[in-house]
Amino acid sequence: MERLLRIENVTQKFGGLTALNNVNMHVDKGEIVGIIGPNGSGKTTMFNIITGIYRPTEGQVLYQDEPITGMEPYLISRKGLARTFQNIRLFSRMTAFDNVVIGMHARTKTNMCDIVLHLPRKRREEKECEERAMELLKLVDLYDVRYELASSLSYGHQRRLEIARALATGAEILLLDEPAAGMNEQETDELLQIIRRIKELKKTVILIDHDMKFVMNICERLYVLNYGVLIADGTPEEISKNQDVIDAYLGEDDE
Amino acid sequence: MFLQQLINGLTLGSIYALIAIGYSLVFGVLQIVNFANGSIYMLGGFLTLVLYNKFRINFLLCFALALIINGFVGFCLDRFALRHLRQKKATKLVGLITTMGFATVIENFVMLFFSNATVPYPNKIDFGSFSIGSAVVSSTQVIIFLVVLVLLLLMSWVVYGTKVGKAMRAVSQNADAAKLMGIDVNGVIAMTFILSAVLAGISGTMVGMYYQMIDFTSGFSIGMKTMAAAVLGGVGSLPGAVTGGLIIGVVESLGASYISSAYRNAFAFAVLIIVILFLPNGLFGKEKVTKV
Amino acid sequence: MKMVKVFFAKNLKWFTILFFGLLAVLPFFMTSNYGMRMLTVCMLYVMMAFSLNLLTGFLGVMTIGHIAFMGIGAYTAAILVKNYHWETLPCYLAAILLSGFFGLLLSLAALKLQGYYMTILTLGFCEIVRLVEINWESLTRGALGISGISAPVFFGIRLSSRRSIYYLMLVLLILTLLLIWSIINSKAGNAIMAIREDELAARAMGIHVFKYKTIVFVLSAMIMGLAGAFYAQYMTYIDPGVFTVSASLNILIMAIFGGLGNLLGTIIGASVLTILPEMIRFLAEYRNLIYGILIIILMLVKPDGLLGSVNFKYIRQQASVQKENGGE
Amino acid sequence: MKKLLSVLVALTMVLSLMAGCGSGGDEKKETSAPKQEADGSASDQGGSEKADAGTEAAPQEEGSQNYDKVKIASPIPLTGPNSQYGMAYKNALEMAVKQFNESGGLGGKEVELEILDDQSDVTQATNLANQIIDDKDVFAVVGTFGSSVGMATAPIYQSGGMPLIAPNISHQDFPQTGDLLVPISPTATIEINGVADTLFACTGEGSKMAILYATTDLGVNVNSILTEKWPELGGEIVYSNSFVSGETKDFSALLTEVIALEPDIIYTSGEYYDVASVILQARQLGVSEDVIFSGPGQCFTQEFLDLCGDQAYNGIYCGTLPAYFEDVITKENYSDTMVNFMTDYNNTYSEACNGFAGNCYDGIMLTLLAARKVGTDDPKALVEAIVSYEGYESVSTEHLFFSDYNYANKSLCAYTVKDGHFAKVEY
Repeated sequence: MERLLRIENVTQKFGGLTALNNVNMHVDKGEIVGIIGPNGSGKTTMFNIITGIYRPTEGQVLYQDEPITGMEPYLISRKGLARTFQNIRLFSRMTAFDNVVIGMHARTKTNMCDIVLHLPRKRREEKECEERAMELLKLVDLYDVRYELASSLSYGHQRRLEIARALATGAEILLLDEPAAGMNEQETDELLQIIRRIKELKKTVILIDHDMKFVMNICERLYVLNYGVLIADGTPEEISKNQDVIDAYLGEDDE
Repeated sequence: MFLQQLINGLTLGSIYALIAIGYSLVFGVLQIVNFANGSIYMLGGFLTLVLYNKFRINFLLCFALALIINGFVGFCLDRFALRHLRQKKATKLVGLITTMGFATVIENFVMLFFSNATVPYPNKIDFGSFSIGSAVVSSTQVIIFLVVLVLLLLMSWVVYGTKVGKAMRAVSQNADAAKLMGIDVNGVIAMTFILSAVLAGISGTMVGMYYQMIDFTSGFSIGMKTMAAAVLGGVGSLPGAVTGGLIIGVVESLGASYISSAYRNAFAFAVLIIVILFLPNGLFGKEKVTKV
Repeated sequence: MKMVKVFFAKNLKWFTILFFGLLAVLPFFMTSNYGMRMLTVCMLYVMMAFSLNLLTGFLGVMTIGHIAFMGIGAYTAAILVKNYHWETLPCYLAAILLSGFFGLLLSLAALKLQGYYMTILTLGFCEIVRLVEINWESLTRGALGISGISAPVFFGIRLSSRRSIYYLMLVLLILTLLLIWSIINSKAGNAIMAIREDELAARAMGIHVFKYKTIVFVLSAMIMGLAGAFYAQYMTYIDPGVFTVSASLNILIMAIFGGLGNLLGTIIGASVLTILPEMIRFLAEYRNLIYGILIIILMLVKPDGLLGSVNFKYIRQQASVQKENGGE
Repeated sequence: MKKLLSVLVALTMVLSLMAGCGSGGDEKKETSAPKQEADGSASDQGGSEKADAGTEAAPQEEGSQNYDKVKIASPIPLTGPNSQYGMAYKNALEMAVKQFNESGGLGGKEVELEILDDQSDVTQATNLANQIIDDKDVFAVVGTFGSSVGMATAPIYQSGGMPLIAPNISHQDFPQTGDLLVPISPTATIEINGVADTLFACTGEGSKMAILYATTDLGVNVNSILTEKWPELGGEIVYSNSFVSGETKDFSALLTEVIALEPDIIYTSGEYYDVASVILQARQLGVSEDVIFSGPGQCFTQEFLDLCGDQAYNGIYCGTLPAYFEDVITKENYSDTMVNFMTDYNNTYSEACNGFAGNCYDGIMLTLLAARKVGTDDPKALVEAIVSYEGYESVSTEHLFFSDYNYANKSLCAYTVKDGHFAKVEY
């Protein structure tokens, strides 16, 4: 199992508040790993550190044994880490298709003079992008709304479009920030199908969510954060029996 | 000499501050820069003058009447143009262009129906002048400075002290949420426009009396500098607007006398650019945190 | 009505070619100097509105000092032609490079500033450039302006007739349109619009935001510089009074009225608002007042401009989907 | 598309509304015009006699000239910052054409006057210029206020074979830009040398001068000529700095420095409101009473007296523009043509008569009289006739004549202000 991502004793302080306290994690290729914990436990902060939006106060992030701590987000994305956002950040006045094509921006080699002089490389690469985008839209079952504006799509569709866009960057690791948030039963099942298909594509997935049924169902390994401290990690079965996790979630028994 | 230049600068600065408050008020609540503010400032000055010349009644009454009319003009700008655009969810740029259209209308109205020449302005607050050392200070300058302080305190009390002020700040942070809390957002915005128009009227009359003349084009060029002052101080913050105004006034006066008068505006804008490059939200501006 | 839009969107390319073909043929039917002149001035304003639309419409950076680049281009060309008797092509090149350089400066500032702070910076930049033009008498003859700028000369041929100047402008306009159109309909265009929509998400998608912002700033500055160089030789006299903030606001109104983010809309918007003041000339002193009222009315009736919310590419795509599903 | 239709409907509705009020505007003008007719005619007899007297001397072969072109175009700033000067031009133009048509017009045909608003904006002025040179029945252009507009449109009129008579352009390159261009006021160089001599005569040996000049072509010229000539005459330049006319309202920064240098004379080259601001703010800053304030001919207007009449004492204002004020104009120093022009103007229009109107009246009357003499088809002949016209009694100066083709010469007049009124200065 090739160790794809390593997070070594990362600490993040915002003024007095310690959002993350000496957290260590690792993710192997092809795995689906979940990070769970009550609100304000530092989950999204961890995502932001991995994707370069925050620079951690201490510790480092290694991707394929290469430090990417605090690198520019667009460089990290080009390295192979793509993410979705907790509150959806799609390009609202562009179509679903265009949103996915933008995901492929970094992978194409067309440069400014190709564009201005209409060289064949530009058309060839645009053809390729179009086909790839159609595939991805089919993968997330958004093919029939491919030319609708992102803003006019339903909530569930927007969530899935964000995943398609993240996949479009050709990333090895997909970071899903509360993909199932605000979804009903039926939509959550559809999301499970999509993530399974992603696994078949040999992609690694790290996701954060509150929907325990969803998380337990899809994740192979779980990390549990509480007030910025890693209190448990292991398979979903171990975690569901782990006393610390239950205390963190359900509060201490007052016997 | 330097003292005299400083006094000139402070007077000029307090004039800019008077108008800059109007920009910050409107921007704070509506996130658009009101390009018509310069013209409304000029209109206020002209209204007082025309009423005074036409009806020969006492100056204060004309001044009060002019402020009421000016407030009404500010209200019309919001009520008949900007409110409509808000309902249609138009982008901020469109609101900006509408205020520019309004500025052209006001300027041409004054040119056609009041006067297209530079007309004399009676100075009703001239009670002689006194000197500090070699510097001569006229009573008008002192009065203008005091008026700015009073208005700043008054406005700060209104915005930070009263219910209306609280509503204004709520609307400026999140108009939709404010609506849900039962705040009549349109009413608050209308009130802001009225307030900023009255302020502009006061400064128009003050400046008219200080320079003892007024013309219909005086709105535009001072409008740009006071807009810069409001941004320099951090758009949306009242103390920021006043500080920004004073800084630009002093820089302009000192620059004009010690370096070169022709480039005086260039110094004012150069200071502005340098400040906002190092403090991207102006002196007192609030840092806009982008939640991910 | 939907059908008309779809039909128009489908063969937009033909309509544009037809439109520019018409413009090319027009001078043979139009003899009056005034008509030729109005068309040339119209095309000049359309070119400037294109450059502003690229910056404000596609990149979303609101600028009210855009005419400063035109001033820089105009003075570069005027000085080179008048004092050093350069041919026009090298003048255009110099004007483009110099205004492009200042565009680069502004893009560095755009790295840090957002929203109104950037707008006020462009205001300051425009005022400073104008004051330099007024006061640097040794270079620009200051308020005396530069008069007697000779007509354009290409490889020894002097274009003095109105028709040749008209065609020169037409060529410049077509080149500008092709440049902007090809950039917008490419991955760069997508990236630029992505930055406008949500800069942070764009970064997360691997877009090098600073590179594209610089490209847009430099390109739109260059187009304005080129327009300025043409303007200098066309008017034969320039002085600082022309390059003021209110002139920039005029171009901004044209771009917004035409529709931000829509090239065809810009052509219509700029042409209408160039001809409109001439059309209502019969109002004499009331003309400016009515122009102000008209601007307000047009903004209220069409807030996002004539074709602001219209994207012909998307209309084409959505129409093809409907056809595919048998349009049930 | 439905939205687009609503725009077109709104546009046509607005345009028709404007057309309504536009013509309403014209009616307003017409209604005022007949009023002019009624009371104008009373005093008119005097005026037209004068115009006739001027034309009587012209040779009789009027009939032989052909007058197919009878239209004069006048691009002037009716709106925008210079609209006050545009209004003075408009009044003078209408008055001159009416008087000329009443005294026979061009071989019996009435002269047609077309006034166009260029807002003293270069782009619009050049658009108009192209429109005018296309208009086949326009034979001359009398107008263009301001040097930037004049310099931008001069080459277009010159290449279009259209004579341009500009009442107030003093840009020194203007006359040599073309042989169809006739400025009615002398170039800055001629005027300023005369002004320097006059001022020196009033102030005497070794007097210290401070110059504040607007960043316009006139201002720049004034500064360069004065800084050269004044020391030659024996004076001393102690301070010279510029300001942006119309934008700079606050002169206190400059004046503080100037007052510290204790000059004998402060010369302000700019518009009348700039000169007024300098005087008012200097008084406020405690300038000594014996400092002489000086300004150009633009100050000879009622608006200037309104602004700072009571503060402008101990000043010398010198320029070629005449001062039309009852208490200044007396029989010996002003020709009766000038007096009649002033009375006619003040009876007809609400605005007070000023030098701009006088220059413009001279411009158009000279053009019309020359046209009556040599016909209106050959522009070159018309311009030659204008610059060599004999026996024209100017309303804006004792003796208007042109030297080396189209350089206008006018006599200087200098006035001081005594308790709110202009008075001739003895030197």
